[in-house]
Amino acid sequence: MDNSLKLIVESLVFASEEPLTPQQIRELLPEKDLKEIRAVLAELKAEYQHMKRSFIIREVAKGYQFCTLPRFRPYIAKMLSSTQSRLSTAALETLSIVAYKQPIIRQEIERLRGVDVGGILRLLLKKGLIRIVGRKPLPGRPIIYGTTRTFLEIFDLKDLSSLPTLKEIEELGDEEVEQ
Amino acid sequence: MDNSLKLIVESLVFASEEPLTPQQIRELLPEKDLKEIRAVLAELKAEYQHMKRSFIIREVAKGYQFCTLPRFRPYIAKMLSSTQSRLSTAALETLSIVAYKQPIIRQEIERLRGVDVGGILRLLLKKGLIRIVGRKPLPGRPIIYGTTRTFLEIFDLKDLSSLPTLKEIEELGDEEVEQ
Amino acid sequence: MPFETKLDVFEGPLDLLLHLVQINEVDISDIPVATITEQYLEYLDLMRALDINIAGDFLVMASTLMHIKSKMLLPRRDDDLEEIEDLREEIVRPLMEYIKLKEAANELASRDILYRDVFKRGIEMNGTRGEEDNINPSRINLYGLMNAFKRLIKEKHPGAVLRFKPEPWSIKEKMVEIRDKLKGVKTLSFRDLFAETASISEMIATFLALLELVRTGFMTVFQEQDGSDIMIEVLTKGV
Repeated sequence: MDNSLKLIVESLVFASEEPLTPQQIRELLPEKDLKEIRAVLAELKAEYQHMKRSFIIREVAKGYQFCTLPRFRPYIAKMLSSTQSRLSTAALETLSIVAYKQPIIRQEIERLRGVDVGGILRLLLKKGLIRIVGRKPLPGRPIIYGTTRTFLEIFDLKDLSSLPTLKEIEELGDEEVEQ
Repeated sequence: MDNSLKLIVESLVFASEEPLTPQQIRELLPEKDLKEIRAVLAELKAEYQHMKRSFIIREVAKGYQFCTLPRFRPYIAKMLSSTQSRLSTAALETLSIVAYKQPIIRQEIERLRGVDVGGILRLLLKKGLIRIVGRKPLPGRPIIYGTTRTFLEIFDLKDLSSLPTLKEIEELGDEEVEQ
Repeated sequence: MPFETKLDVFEGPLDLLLHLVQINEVDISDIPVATITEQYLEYLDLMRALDINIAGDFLVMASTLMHIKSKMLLPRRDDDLEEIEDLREEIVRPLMEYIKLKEAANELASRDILYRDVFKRGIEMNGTRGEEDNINPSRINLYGLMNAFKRLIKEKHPGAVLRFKPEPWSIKEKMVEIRDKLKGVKTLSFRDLFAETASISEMIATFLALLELVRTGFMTVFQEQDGSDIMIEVLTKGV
């Protein structure tokens, strides 16, 4: 394995604010091919997994990103005096509808939740968790919503297909009712 | 050496936006004394020095922080300049005028913003967010601006008609839903 | 007011219905409509008695429930049974979907969420980019763009296109915001402090918050020389 390439890739992932994709790295290192870069990223990820440090490389939003392990949360949250506002249950429910049913229009979300979601959509847009995908060819040309890359990044998802399938959830749902 | 303390301190230095001083760390870990924390920081610094990775912990005037080694600078600088994902308020405002009111001439933008926008237009042109669409048949043949394909890509828009209207933004309601 | 926060736990009719199904420990596909309807209406009465504003959605569900209940009380013919089943479906299906969606939301909430459970490397944003637009940079997203435009229109053409409800700005929130703004930077210009304020009431709240921060010794304001920008500086390391 090309050790210098590995360190260059590591430095890029380390310095990047967003998860870095193999493609983005490739653009910075035109003489390398995507396969090599992918291999190096996988190797780095495995290395940090074994190193037993306080942070690892995780694969989110189709890219790679350094982040701390969950068990250090209390200390870091205290340090950052977590001004990050948490999402309310209502916001989380709306977000999951968008995630699972996208592309989706507001009216459909409201049908599923049974309540108005205007303010929540606005909040989710503001937080960059959902985005406007386009417009539906219906009267009034309603806006279609979908999730963003930030959504994947925040919720530790590699891509949309790594969302737990709705079938699993259905089973869970039944259990819930039975108990 | 207390290994768990070491990792906690490491996670704090990692997640902090600014260099961390032993005193600041102590405030977060009141049961530890300053001497212990100083020793752990020194040990961490030495560890990274020996690990031969692309980054180290360095001691700057204000405290300890992670930073990449100077030899990776060219790659990182290239990455940072290509993934510029931030704009000043003034730039964003100007861009929003071009987006919503295009095709538009500079004079009109300045009327809306109330200030000179020459520098900002140059910046937006340089970033490829706006383009020169043509010239208006008016005295002085002023330049007409419009947004670019890059603009659509960055804002994740399928086409300009997907840009929400002001009325639609308003219809999303207030932010009071936020907790 | 304290009643409102205590009682207003149900997000909507489905939320209330699900709660009733759960406390009655009944099978969702075989809801005892009469009992549930009764309890549902009791809850609405309680809300009314406490002067809580009942959203229209709650009433729509109430009428559906009552409709089913009345159908079930009437003498039945075969097609009545079918109609009752259809009506029940109208409630059961959305309720099933609602449960699914609640599980999905729980699933999301239980993941290692960035900024809650795990954290990225803290990157100093100011001065690291060396670009001319580094002052007050905000991350590009569509919401930001939309908001920027809305703000401008509001400032320059008040009342023209839009009507705005007064926004309740709290001085306390503004104090937190000012402190956040000064995180990672030594000083901030007075002008930049107001760069993003959208309304006069917000500006006033921001200004009062600044005065409070200065009074309590968190910050100080100074001027390099007469006529130059007023600068704000943090004195103590904020909490």
